Amino acid sequence: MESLFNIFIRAIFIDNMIFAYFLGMCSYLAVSKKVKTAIGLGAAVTFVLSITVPLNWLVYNYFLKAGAMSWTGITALATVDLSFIGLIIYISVIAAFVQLIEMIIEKFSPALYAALGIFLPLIAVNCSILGGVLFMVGRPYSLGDATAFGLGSGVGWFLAVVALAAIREKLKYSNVPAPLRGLGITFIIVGLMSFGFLSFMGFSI
Amino acid sequence: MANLIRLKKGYDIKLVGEATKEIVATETPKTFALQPHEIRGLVPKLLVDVGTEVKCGTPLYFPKNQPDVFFTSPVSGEVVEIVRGDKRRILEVRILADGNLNHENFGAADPASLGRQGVKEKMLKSGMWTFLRQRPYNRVAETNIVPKNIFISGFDSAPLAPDLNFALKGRESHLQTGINALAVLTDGNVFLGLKHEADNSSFESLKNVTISNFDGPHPAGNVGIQIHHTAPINKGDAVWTMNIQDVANLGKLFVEGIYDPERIISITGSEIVNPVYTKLRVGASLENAVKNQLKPGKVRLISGNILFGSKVEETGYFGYFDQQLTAIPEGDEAEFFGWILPSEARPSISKTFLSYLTPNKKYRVNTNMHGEERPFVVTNEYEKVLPMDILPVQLLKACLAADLEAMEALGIFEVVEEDLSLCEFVCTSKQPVQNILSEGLTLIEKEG
Amino acid sequence: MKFLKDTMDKLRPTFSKGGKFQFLHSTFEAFDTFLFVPGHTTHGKVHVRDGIDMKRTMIVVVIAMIPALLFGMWNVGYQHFLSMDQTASHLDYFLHGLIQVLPIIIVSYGVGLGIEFAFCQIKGHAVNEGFLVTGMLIPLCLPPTTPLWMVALGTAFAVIIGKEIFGGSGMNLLNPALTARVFLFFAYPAYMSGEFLSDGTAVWFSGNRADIVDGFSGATTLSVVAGGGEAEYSVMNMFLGLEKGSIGETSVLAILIGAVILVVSGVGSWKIMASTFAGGLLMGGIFNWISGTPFLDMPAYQHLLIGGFAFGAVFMATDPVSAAQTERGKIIYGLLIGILTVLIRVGNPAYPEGMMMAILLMNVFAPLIDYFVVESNKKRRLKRATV
Amino acid sequence: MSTTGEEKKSAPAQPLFGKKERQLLSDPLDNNNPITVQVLGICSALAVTVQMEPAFYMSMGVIFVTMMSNLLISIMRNVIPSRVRIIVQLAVVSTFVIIVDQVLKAYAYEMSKQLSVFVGLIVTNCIIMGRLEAFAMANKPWPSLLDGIGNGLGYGAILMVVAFFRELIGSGSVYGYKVFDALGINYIGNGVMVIPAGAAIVIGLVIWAQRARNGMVESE
Repeated sequence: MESLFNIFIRAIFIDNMIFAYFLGMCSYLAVSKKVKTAIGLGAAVTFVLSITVPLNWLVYNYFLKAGAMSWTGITALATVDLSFIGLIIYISVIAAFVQLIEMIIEKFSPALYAALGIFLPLIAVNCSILGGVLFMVGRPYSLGDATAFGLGSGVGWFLAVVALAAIREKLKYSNVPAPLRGLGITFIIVGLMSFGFLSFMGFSI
Repeated sequence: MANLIRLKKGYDIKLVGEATKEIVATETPKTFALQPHEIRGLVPKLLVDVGTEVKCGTPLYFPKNQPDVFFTSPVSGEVVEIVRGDKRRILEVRILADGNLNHENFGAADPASLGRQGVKEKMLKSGMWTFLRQRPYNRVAETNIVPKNIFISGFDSAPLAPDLNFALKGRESHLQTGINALAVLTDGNVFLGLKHEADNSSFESLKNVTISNFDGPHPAGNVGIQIHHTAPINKGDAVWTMNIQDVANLGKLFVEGIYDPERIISITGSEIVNPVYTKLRVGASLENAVKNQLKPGKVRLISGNILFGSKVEETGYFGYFDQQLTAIPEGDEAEFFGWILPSEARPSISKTFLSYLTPNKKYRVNTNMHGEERPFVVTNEYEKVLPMDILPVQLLKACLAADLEAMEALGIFEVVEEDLSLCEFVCTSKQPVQNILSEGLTLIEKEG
Repeated sequence: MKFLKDTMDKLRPTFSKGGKFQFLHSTFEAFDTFLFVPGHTTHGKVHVRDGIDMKRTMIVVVIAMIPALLFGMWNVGYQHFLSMDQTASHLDYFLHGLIQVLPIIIVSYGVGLGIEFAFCQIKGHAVNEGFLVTGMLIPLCLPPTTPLWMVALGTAFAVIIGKEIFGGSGMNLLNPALTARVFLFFAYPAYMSGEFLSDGTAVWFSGNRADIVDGFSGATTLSVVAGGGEAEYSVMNMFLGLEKGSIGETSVLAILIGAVILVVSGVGSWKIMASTFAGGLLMGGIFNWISGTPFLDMPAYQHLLIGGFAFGAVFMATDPVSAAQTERGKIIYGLLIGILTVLIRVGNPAYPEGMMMAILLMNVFAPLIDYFVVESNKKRRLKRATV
Repeated sequence: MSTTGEEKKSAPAQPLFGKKERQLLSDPLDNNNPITVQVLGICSALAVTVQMEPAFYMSMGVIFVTMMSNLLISIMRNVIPSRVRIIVQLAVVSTFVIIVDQVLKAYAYEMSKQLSVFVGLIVTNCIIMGRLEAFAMANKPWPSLLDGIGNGLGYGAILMVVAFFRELIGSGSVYGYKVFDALGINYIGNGVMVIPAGAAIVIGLVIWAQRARNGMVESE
C-alpha cells in the first residue's frame, strides 16, 4: 500500500508524463516558447488531469469493469464487462470536461484565452490526459490514489513545461547549430532534463 | 532638510595623476571644432559654409529632426573646413578663431519674467539648449514638451574627475540664474545631487532647487543614478539633465546676454607631467592645453574620463559634454602568462590580484583589455557596481536579442551608456557593454 | 619570453587566413593566448578594463580544487592499503593514488580539450577556457575505480551533448562535469556506485589496473548509514575525508580550503554555498524532529559531511552558467539544492548520491527561478509607474 | 505545421501510382516526416523504443490506424457536418484502435502487455488527427489511403531508427539478436539508452542529422 504522498511524488518525478512517457509532447513543444503561456497551459492540464482521472475512475469502477454495475442490483448487468469500449468513454469524458473548461476560461480570463488560442481544444487530444486515465485504469488505485496520481501527473507536466519554457527563453541567446534549432535541441534538452527528474527514483517516505 | 541617499554598490578606481587645485591659464587655441557624432543619432543640417564668418553664438547647424535647435559656434572666427567621412557624413565643422572672442548679443533678462516661451527661445537661439539632455535615450531635449523634472549633479565621481565645487567657486550668481531658468521649463522640480560630507560651499546658498545628498563610490555622481534614487523615470516620462558647469553658463546667458561655453576642466592622469585645472571652451583644440604636458611613450589622450571619454589626438578637440582630460599609457604589450601569475598590481573588483590587500593604493593603469572577449559567463560583477534596481545582464541580453518588450520592462529608459561604464570596466567576459546598450537604445528609440 | 613571443608572432601568418595551416587557426590562437595575454587595447568609451579575465577566473577555480585533488590522491592510496590491512608511508599512499588518479585526469583533459578544439576549429571560434575547470571536476567527482574508457565516454558526452551543441561555454544548461557524472551513473550504475570491481578487461590501462584498485571499492559511508546505521564511521573521519568515495569529494576539510579560495577571491558565489549548506541543515533538522529511522535521526550537520555534499555545494552548484544567475535566485537555488539533497537521501536510502541529482534538478529549474526574479523586478518597475 | 493536403481536386483520370501518388508515400518518409518535420505524433512514439520489437508492433498498429481512418474519413468526408467532425474522427480512430488493441491481446498477448497503454494512446496520436484534418477531409479515398500509409511509414521509420540505436547501444542487440556476443565482444550495455532520456537524445540527434541533410532550419 503506497502512501498518497509517494504516489504524488512518483507521479511528478519518476512517472513524469513528459520525461518518462513522452505524453503530451505536441502541446508541450508548441507552448513551451514562453513561460507565460506555459504556465497557462500547464495549469489547465493539471486541472483537467486532477479532475478527469478520478472522474474516469468512477466511470471505470462503477460502469465499465467486469462486475462494476452490480451496484445497480440488476442481475443482467452484474456480470457485464464493458472495459473494451473504455477508450471511447474516457475520451468522451475528457472532451466534455475540456469543453467546459474552455467556456469557463473564455468567460473569466479572455487574456489567457487569447494566449492559449488553439491549444485549449488540443487538451482533449493531449495524450497526457488520456495517458493518465489509462495508467490509472491499469493500476489498483483507490479513488484517493487516483486523485493523488492525477494531481501529481498534472503537477509534473506543469513543472516540465514551465521549466522548459524558461530554458527556451534563456536559449534565445545561445548559438545552437542551425539544423538543431527548434525541435532538435528541444528534444535534447528534454533528455537532459529527464536526468534531473530521476532524482526521486525509488523515493518513499 | 536635504535627504541623504547612501549607495553601497559601485567602485572607485584610484589612479595617480590627480589635478592639484590651481587653475593654470592656457593660451586660447587657434582652432575649434564641433563634432556632431558626439551625440548618438544626430544628423546635422549645415547653416554655414567654408568661409562663413561666425561669432560666438552664431548657429552652425541644426539636427535634421529638430530644426529649431541650433548648435552654435563656441568662438568667433571663420569656418575653415567641413570634414566629412563615409557617405559624406559630417564629422567636424572647423573654425579658425580670430582671437577676439566677439559674442552675438542675445540680451540679458530675468528668466522668471521671461516665462517659459521666452526662456526657451533664448536658449534655442544661443545654442545653450543643446546642453539640455533628455532621458530616456540621452537625446537633445525636445522643444515641445515639458519635462517631469530636471536633474543636475553637483559632483563628478569618475576617476580623477574635477572637483566641481572648486570649479564653480565664484559663479554662484550665474548658477542661481541658470537654475531659475531651468525651473521655468518644468512643472516639476529642479533636483541637485551633492556629495555627502564634502565641501559644497559653492552650492549651499542655492535656492529654487531640491537638494539630495549622495554617499558612495562611483557612479554615485552620475546623474542617472541620482535620478533613479530621487524620482525614477517611468514609461512615458521625460526628464532633462544638464551638467552643472553648463547651468552656470546658462545663467551667464541670462545675466550678460552672451553664449560663453567655457568650462573649468582638470588635466589628469599618470602620463600628465603636471596635473592641474585649466579653462577650456567646448570644441577647443587640445594642443595648448596639453602642450609640454604629455610624458614620452605611447600615451592615450582622452577627452573625458577613463570610463566615459573619447580617445583624441593631441591635435584633437575637446568634447561637447566633457569636463576633464585624461592621459594614460597605452597597454599594447602582450603579457606572458598574464592570466595565471599574481601580476603587477592593478585595480580590479576581483580579489585575484594582490592589489586588494592595498585598497588605498593609487595606480597607473593602461588601456590593455587584460583578456579576450567571451560570452557572458560570470555573474554578479555588474550588479556589484550598478547602484540601481536594474538587472544589467538581463537588460544587455535583451538588447542583444533586440527584444524591445523586455528592454523596456527591464528599465532601459533609466540608463544611458555612462551609467553602465563600470559594468564594462569590470566585465570578465570583456563585453562591449556600452555599445550593446547604445545599440539597444538606438533601436528602441527608432521603433518605440 | 621575448624570444617566445617573437616565435609566436613569426608563426602567426602560417596559421592566419591564407596561411598554410589556416585550418588550425583556433588552435594556434588558443596556444598563443595561453602563453600571453594579448596586447589588445580598449576601443570604446571605456578606456581601462579590470585585470580579471576568463582564464584567470577559471584558473582560480582549478587552484581551489587542488587541495581536494591532492588529498584525494593520498586517500586513494590510504584506502587501498587500509583494505589490505597494511600500512605504508604517506608518500606511498600518495604515489599509489597518483598512479591511480593521474590517468583519469589525463583522459578527461585529453578527450575534452580534443573535442573542444575540434569544435572551435570547425566553427572558427576562439577556444574557450571553460574546460579547464570541467576537465578537473570530472575526475574529482568519479570513483577512482572508473575505467578509463568510461571517463572518455562521459567526458565526450558532457562536452558534445551537454555543451557544444548549445553553442559552447556559457550556453550550457547543465553543469558539464555533472552531466558526465550523471551520464555515467545512469549508463553504468554498477561501476559508479563503487560496488563493482573492475575486471581488468574493461580497462585500457596495463590490464592489471584491477590489482591497483583492488579493495578500494566497497561501501562508502553513505551506504553504511543507508544499510542500517551500524555506525562504523566517525565524524572526524568524515570531516577529514578518511573514507571511501569519489576522488575529490571525501575530504570536507580540503574542500573547505577550496571554498575559502573561491569566496575570498570572489570567483565562487558565497551566496550559493551558504544557502546550500543552510538548506541541508534545515531539511536535516526537520527530519531530526520527525525522527524514526537511522537516516532521519542522523544529526543534521552530518548530512553536510557525507556523500559529496560539500563538494557539490562548493564546486558544482556554484558553476555560474548552470546556476541561477540573479542574486536572489542564487539563494533560492542553493536552499532548494540543500533541501532536496537531504530529502532524496532520506527518501531513498538505496540511492544516496542525492547531492548530484539535486544539483542537476536545480540546474533544470534555475532558468525558471531567474525568470521569476526578473519578472518581479519588472513588476516593481511597473508598479512604481502607476503609483 | 502540416504542409500537404492542398492538392484538392486532381484530374479525374489519373494513374493509380502516378508521381503524385508515389510522393504521397515517400515524402512522409523523409522531407515531410510526421515526427521530425511536421512535429506530430511524438507523444507516444518514444516510450516504446527501448527495443526494436515493440517499436515494430507499435509502428504496424499506427500504420493500420492511419491508413484505415484516413480511408474511412475520406469516404465519409462529404457527409460529416463540420461542427461535429472532431467527434466523428475520434470515434472512427478509437474504433480502429480498439481493433488493434483486441487483435494484439488475442494474438500477441506478451507484446500487448509490453506496449501497455501506448496502444490505447494511438487515439490521441496527433499524426492521425493531423492527417485526417489536413488531408483526408479534403481528398479522395485513394490518395488518402496512400497518405495514411505514407505517414504511418514515416512514423514507423523514425520509431525503428530510434529503437535500433537504443537497443544496440543500450542492450547490445538488434531486434533481440545479441550482436556483440555473436562477435565475441564483451559489451556492457549503456543504461542511459534504456531510460527515456536516451530516447529524447537519440531523436534529437536524428533530427539534427536529417535537417543537416535537407537543410531545414526552424526560425525561432
